[in-house]
Amino acid sequence: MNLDLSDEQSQILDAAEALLQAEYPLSRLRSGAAEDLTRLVEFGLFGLGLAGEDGSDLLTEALLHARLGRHLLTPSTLAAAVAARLAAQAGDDALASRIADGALPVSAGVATGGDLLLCDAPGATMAVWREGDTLRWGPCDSGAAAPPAGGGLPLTRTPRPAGAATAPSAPWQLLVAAQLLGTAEAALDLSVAYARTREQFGRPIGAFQAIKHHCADMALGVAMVSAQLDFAALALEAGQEDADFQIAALARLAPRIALRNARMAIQIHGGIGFSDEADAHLILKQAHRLGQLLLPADLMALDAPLTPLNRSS
Amino acid sequence: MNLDLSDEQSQILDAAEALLQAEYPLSRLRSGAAEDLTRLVEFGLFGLGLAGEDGSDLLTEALLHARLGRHLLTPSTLAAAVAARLAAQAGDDALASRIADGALPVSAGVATGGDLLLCDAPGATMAVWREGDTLRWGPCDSGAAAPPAGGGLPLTRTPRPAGAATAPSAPWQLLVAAQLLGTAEAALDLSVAYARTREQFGRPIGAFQAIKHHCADMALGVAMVSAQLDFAALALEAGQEDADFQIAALARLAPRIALRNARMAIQIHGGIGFSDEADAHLILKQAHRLGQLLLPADLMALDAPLTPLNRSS
Amino acid sequence: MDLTPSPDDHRFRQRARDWLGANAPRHRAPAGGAGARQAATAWLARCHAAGWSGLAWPRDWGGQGLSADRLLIWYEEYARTGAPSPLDCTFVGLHHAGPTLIALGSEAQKAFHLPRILQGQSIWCQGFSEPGAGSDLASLRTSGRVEGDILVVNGQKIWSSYAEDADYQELLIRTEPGSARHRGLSWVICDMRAPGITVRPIANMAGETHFAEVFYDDVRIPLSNVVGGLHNGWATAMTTLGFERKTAAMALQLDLSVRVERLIAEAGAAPGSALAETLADLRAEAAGLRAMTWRSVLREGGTPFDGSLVRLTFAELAQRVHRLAAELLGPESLLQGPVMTDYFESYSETIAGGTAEIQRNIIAERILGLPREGRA
Amino acid sequence: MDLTPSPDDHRFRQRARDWLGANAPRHRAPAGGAGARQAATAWLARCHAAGWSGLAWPRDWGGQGLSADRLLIWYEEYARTGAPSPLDCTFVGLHHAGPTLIALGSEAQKAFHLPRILQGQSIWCQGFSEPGAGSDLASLRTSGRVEGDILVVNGQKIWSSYAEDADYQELLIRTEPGSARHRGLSWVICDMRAPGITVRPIANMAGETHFAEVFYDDVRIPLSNVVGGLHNGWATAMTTLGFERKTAAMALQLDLSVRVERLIAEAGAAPGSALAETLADLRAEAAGLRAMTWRSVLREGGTPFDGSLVRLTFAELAQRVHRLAAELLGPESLLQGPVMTDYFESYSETIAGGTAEIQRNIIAERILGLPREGRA
Repeated sequence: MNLDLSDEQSQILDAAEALLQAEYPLSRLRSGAAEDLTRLVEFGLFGLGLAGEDGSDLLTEALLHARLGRHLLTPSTLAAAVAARLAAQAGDDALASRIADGALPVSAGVATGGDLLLCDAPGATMAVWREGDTLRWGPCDSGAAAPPAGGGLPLTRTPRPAGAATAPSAPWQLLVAAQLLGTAEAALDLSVAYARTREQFGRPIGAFQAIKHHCADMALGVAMVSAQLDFAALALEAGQEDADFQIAALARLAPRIALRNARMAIQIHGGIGFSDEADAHLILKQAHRLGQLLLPADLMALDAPLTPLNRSS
Repeated sequence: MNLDLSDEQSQILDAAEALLQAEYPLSRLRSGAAEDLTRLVEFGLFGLGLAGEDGSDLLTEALLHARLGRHLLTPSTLAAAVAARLAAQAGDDALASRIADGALPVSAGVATGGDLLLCDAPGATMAVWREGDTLRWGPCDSGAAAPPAGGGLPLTRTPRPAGAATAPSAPWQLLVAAQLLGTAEAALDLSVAYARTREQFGRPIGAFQAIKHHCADMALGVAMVSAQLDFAALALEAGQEDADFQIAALARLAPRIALRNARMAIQIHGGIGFSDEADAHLILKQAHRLGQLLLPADLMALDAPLTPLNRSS
Repeated sequence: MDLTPSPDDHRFRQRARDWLGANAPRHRAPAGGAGARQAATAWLARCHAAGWSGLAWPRDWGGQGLSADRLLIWYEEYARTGAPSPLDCTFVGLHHAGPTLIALGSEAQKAFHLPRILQGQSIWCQGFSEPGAGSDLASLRTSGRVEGDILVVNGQKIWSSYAEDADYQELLIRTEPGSARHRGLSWVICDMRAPGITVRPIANMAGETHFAEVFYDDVRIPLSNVVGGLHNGWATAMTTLGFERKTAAMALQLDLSVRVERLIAEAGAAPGSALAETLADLRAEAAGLRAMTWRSVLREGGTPFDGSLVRLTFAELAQRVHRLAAELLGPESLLQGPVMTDYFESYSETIAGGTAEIQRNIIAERILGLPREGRA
Repeated sequence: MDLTPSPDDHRFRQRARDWLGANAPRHRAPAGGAGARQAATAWLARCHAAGWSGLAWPRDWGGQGLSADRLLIWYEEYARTGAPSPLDCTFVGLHHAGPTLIALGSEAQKAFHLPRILQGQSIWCQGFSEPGAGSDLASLRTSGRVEGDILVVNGQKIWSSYAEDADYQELLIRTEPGSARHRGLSWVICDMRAPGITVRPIANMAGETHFAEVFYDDVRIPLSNVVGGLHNGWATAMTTLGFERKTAAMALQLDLSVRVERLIAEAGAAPGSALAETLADLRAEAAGLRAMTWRSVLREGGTPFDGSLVRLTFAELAQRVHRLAAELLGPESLLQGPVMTDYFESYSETIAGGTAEIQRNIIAERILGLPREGRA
């Protein structure tokens, strides 16, 4: 047993990071342009779950989605990754390929009342969405633009398709949580960089204990979610008994830490932090959006892996 | 309307504080001697609620109990004050006088299973106690010593008297909360004094922001409970409609703040803080004890004084 | 201590309730643009016509001269009615600049400005903060060079609320060249239409543009616009901020209790549920905040820093209340709406006017007497 | 990465489970006094006889030479069984002094001490902290004057666990007169029965006396008792603390998950209740802590400070778990009992071995690279 990245995993992640830094800097989110996933399609991101692909293990895929989360990629990346996997599992290789090749964009969403709210989905014809504590996927009507809270990614409201297929939730939960981890890391990175350079009262604010301890708290959260992500991905991949438990624990931790870190990043940035001009609020809104996509996890209904042994004395 | 202390209130409180500092320093708690309430009886503490006494308003009494709380006085002070008041209200002036004169000690306790746990009551024959969310009072059997958690004040276990009288809870809640406020203040005072003098890394630890902010948090809690105590006491004294609400809010706030401040005091004291040699743990245990005497407050079942006005538009 | 309302207090509360119930706008005003200014000034004019503007101002200057307890009652009824937030474009004039002029202005300044402020005819903005200085007001660098009877102003301000709408600005500048920290500053009335002024709005994270940067390029301001004495601006600014901490803060703090009640009514939490416990915490703390507010207003004495306790309690509680309100929306929280706008805007509570970290330093050093050290 | 257990891993886990289930004491040992030492050494002897002592020690020195993943499995089964806390009087010998001797001791030191430690024949205590120095180990002042082949020790140590029971002490002293900070220290084996040593127990807030102050009055220690080189004690001490942070911490961290499960089983919280939500938070965080523990043990690389992340997470979670356990007792929490003892003792988690504040500084400065400043 070990928890080191394999050389192959490291290479894939490094390549992804290089691509993300070059092609998907946070500054792109201010341009108002639609998210262009072409480069990620070329990278093979949405084919990872398909049979015969290299590096197709869930852990590598989760770690890649954590990187995407760090760059605040559209939730459509989650929808495409999971839909390609579902299509392949349903034996519809053609559909899987079209999704993996980017020919058929898939949107992520959440049901509310009789409608679906779809993130970043102008003209979407297929979606993966949460309905309460169920995950569904399938074709959807293209909907009407709806104003998103706080601006940012376009939001679409469309009638909820009746009789859509349900999908197993575990891989979805894993990847959404991975992206949430990424947002938590982004908040930490942004805060540390700002705290090192921004001066107040003649010193970098990172020299003040209050700011230090905020950053330390963020690092604690990241360390926990990151370790739990490895655990959950490995358990799910290996089909271990405790996989559902590990996923549920992850799904409880990830959104809380992501939101808390984003809040702290805004606070650390001071005045500029609650303006539209720093990136901190973009992280908060992404964490919030991903949190709505995540299914609620009933952690208490599951058996824990480390249960006490009852010995009658 | 005003929230200034009257000259008379100030004089009473100053006199009480002088007495407490002279006669009830925290160091007395290390002697192992039983708490001697004679000087407080002489001060007239337990007769404040009786008709015809000066300074008999609930606010003054509550503020006095906050001072007692600061000096970690035995909960028997609460029991005596409330029992004297109850006896007088029941028309039994003789009983009220015996309690006020210290001739009949009264203990405070809490029911558990078929028993009463009485604080500091060796040989008690009368008690005021909490049974779930009901307050009761009356005679009780003297019980057997039971080992108290973490040492300190003696604890007695005695059978729960059947058919004991119920008592209105509001004055009890007010005075217990007042003593809890006192413990929260004691934790703050002790921490500030320690942080000013204790040096680490060549500076008083109070110069470090982390310690400063802990102390500030403690002060925030004290400020809130203290203001709410005034509000609740005045509302109860004046028989205002919102009295129950104000008491319930107070009863929710006071034990939380008291326990949190005590925890922080231990942390600020470092190594000595979790030893038996600093006073911080005595404050924690007193806050814990008082918290058990407090009736649970169902704040949500009450109407708030500031309800929104519904205007059909 | 006594909080028992007199029969007159009861009558006053009823009168306020009746008038507000009948007159307060039933719909939320537009958040920005001309519509926002129009709504704010219309509401102020309506209040003024009925004798409800300048509540804390002295009668000599057209105010109502209300005592502190009457103000508390008014703002409680104001909150219960859901009347418009006092934090609109009339705020700086009514709660900052006006009271400062009353306290320290010349007769000419008062005679010209006060009636206009009271009736909503002139809008004011604040010009205190600067980029890079953050909460450290004493490090400001915008300069006013004295040339005869004129100040020539150059520099930059930030976080100036409603600067786009404003006719005047309370502007804090360094008028003594080479002076440091609190010395050599002046508080001046700046005409926002003067040549050399450029306003650049800053959108906040809710997408609203209350805030702006203001640039000054050889802006000429008559020396007669100085308030409280040339080079004595620090004292004047502290006077200004003192008003904010009393009457204006009161309105927001009391409003929070009502917001908690609205949340409780809407949430319909099952007894004993985790949500009910969370709401009970908020309710208890809102009650405590209300008691702190009353005490901060109705108790003499204390230190000038005691306000930090109420202010910070309010700020952090307000954020929790708005956060829970947003959470309770569920998926609908993805959509724009007033709850989400309020939630996003609540992030400024622990930052603007001194971060929570600075407030904690102030509490620790100025109230508790812990040793000073650098600040954050 | 791979956490799939091999068939051998499965067999090892089953063997550990079976042995512990059959052999671990069913009753909590006395908390102090001779009974505590007797129980601890008896349990160690039992483990030793069955080949379960010195699990991480190399086989050459009588240990089991278990790999890191096997240690994780062992301590998980250990926790599930509710076997005695490893933090008893055998702890310092097995997890501090023994590994330090194995790494840096002379052959003579190893040959004499290691077998005694392994079998519970000699008890060790720690002598690092000093009054006034708190967590600032580098400021220690207890001195060892070199006189020929003898060190003459004078000074005082504090927070020495089980000093009353101990036969030997790992003692960190300043042997180079006038040296400052990390320089000029030595790590020596101190015979606790040497003349000039006085031990004064310190009761903790639970009423237990694990801790003591130790006074040294011209205590003579042979130079041959120095471990890791004269004046090189800082490096030796860091080696010692490195062991604590790995194997010993692992046992406590994994145990916390099992404690949370016990609490959940006892609480019987109604679904959706506030209590159930609190327990779910603890359960999720305990799962996260377990994952952090595994990763800290099974991942190469990282900085030597990464341990602070796991350590602090454990400390603060442990306190919350014990606090909730105490709360759930209701009125019975007024009475002495193991839950209350554990609760009171948990206060040391965020203090001993570096306060939570210092851990956060370390995380911020050493892991995140924020600028250094004074510490608290």
